[in-house]
Amino acid sequence: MSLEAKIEAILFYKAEAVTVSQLVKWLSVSTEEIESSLNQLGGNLAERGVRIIRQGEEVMLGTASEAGAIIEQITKEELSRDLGKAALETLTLIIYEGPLARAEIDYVRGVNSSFILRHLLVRGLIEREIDKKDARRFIYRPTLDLLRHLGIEKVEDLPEFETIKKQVANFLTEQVLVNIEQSNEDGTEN
Amino acid sequence: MSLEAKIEAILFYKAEAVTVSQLVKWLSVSTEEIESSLNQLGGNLAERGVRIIRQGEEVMLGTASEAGAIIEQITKEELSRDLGKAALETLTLIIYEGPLARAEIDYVRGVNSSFILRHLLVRGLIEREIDKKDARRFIYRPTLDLLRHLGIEKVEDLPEFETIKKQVANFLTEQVLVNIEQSNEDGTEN
Amino acid sequence: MEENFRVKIADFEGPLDLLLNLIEKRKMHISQVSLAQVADGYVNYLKNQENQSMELMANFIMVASTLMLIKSLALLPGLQLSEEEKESVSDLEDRLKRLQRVRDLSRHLKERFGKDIIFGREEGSAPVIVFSPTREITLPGLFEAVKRLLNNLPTKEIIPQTIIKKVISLEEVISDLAERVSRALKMSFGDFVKDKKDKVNIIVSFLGMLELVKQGAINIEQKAHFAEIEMENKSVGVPRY
Repeated sequence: MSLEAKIEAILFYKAEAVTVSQLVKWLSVSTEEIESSLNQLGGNLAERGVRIIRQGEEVMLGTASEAGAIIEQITKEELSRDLGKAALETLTLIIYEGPLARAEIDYVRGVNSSFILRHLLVRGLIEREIDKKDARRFIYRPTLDLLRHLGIEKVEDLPEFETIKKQVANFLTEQVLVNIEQSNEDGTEN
Repeated sequence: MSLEAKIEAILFYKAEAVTVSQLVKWLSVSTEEIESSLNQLGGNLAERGVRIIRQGEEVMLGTASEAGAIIEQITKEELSRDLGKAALETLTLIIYEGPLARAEIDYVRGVNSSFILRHLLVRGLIEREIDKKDARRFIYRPTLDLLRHLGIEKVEDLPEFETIKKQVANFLTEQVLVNIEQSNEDGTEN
Repeated sequence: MEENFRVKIADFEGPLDLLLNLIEKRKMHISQVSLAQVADGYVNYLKNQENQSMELMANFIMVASTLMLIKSLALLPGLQLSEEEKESVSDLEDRLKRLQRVRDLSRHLKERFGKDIIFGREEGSAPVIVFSPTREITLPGLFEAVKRLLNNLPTKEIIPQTIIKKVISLEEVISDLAERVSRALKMSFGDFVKDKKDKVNIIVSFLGMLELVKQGAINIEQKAHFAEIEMENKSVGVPRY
């Protein structure tokens, strides 16, 4: 049985997000082999009813977005469709410019974002982890659930994604200093 | 999107077997078309990690039998692993405060708990039932096996049960207030 | 926004949202020029807010102080700004541009969210249930966990002290700025605002004074109090502020 088929079986069976390092461990192969098999699998599934969704280290299988309407007919799940303006803007920032700390989100939005971040965390649309560059704060990033709700298989499928990422990268090198000052001043995270 | 891909999406999504006549109904095509697409799908999946399993009128997807060993190994390993802080906290919340709906658990923890709940269910530590107050949602409670494992007969035997229950209950009644602030921030659509 | 004073502050998500709306309403690009033009509208808007929380107003007032700098600069090009002031001006511009970009991009999310959902497998497709406790699950272990949980319950956000401090020092900023402007103009602003306790009113007064300068309504030779200057001028009349 090919590595690709084994990965497919595991992802199907687990029915939830699995990390690349979990696959490495379970299948006793290198990260490179997993990555290349995931690529192959992704390519083979491109025209099928089931696709690979990927965000950072996490992968899962999901139905093709084109089949969304059909599944909606037969699902009993309660679907969430409503996103307010604050939620939309915060998610946009996190997807296109993320991962971001709260201080940076507050800075761009001009308001305190703790409630909206909490709301998005509870809905499972974003997740947070301790910032490796500054252990006193969290950084926020998109979840696979967010991608699922957007009907995209990876963040790069969003329009203008690459262009904006590049702009942000250029901008960030200039902004690093400002942001550090900002987070030192208002960096109380709860 | 091809009929075959649509069928694949449905079979992937559904946890249990689906009948050919259900597929006919959901996809508004003839039995013959379903049968021929199922054949095609069966052929295309022949070498993959996921296969079609057919018994009379019923079809479902399942992992390839060659993947059986690796999946068994993963299951064993998962079940022998520690729960970790987050899952332990969720479990404790359900023991002290249960039965609770997922929304309440998410609210207290401030993050989405669906994966953790699923994990606790699989391990037989909690069980769920339909909420009598709201049939669209489940409520979660500790299993009898868990109480027995802890050496207690009822949750009231837990250390400081009353005090802790009251603290969490207080927090949950404050929910209304905080939620209003959230929806104010979130709810403005323009 | 001058046309509609009844719009509530809660309709906007903070000062940048309000500013961006004011600029976009006039179909202008974000620049120091457009910011100077909407400064009055912004402050007027603030003036008509009642019963707002300290934190909410604090955010708006901080931006107002930067707008005053921008407007002063637009009217008095010779005005010297400190490094910090220069930075706060370009900072405000940058933030607005970023917010505008985020807002433009957010339509991609709005168009897609909840439309063609990708589904994972249905719940219930979970593996067989086997009771498998771990060694962490003991009464003391659970007690520890519940303590941790209680400690981590979110609390209401407290206004960061820094914001309050910044707002309090705003009065100093204004009087300092007024002094520099008046040195340039040979007049005093201090007496004009001496009976005004409300920070927003002081800002409004300051912008009002700048407006009078712009309209040529103030005799800059005159060394008297503002009120007297005002009376001397028939064409403008009493400031609406």
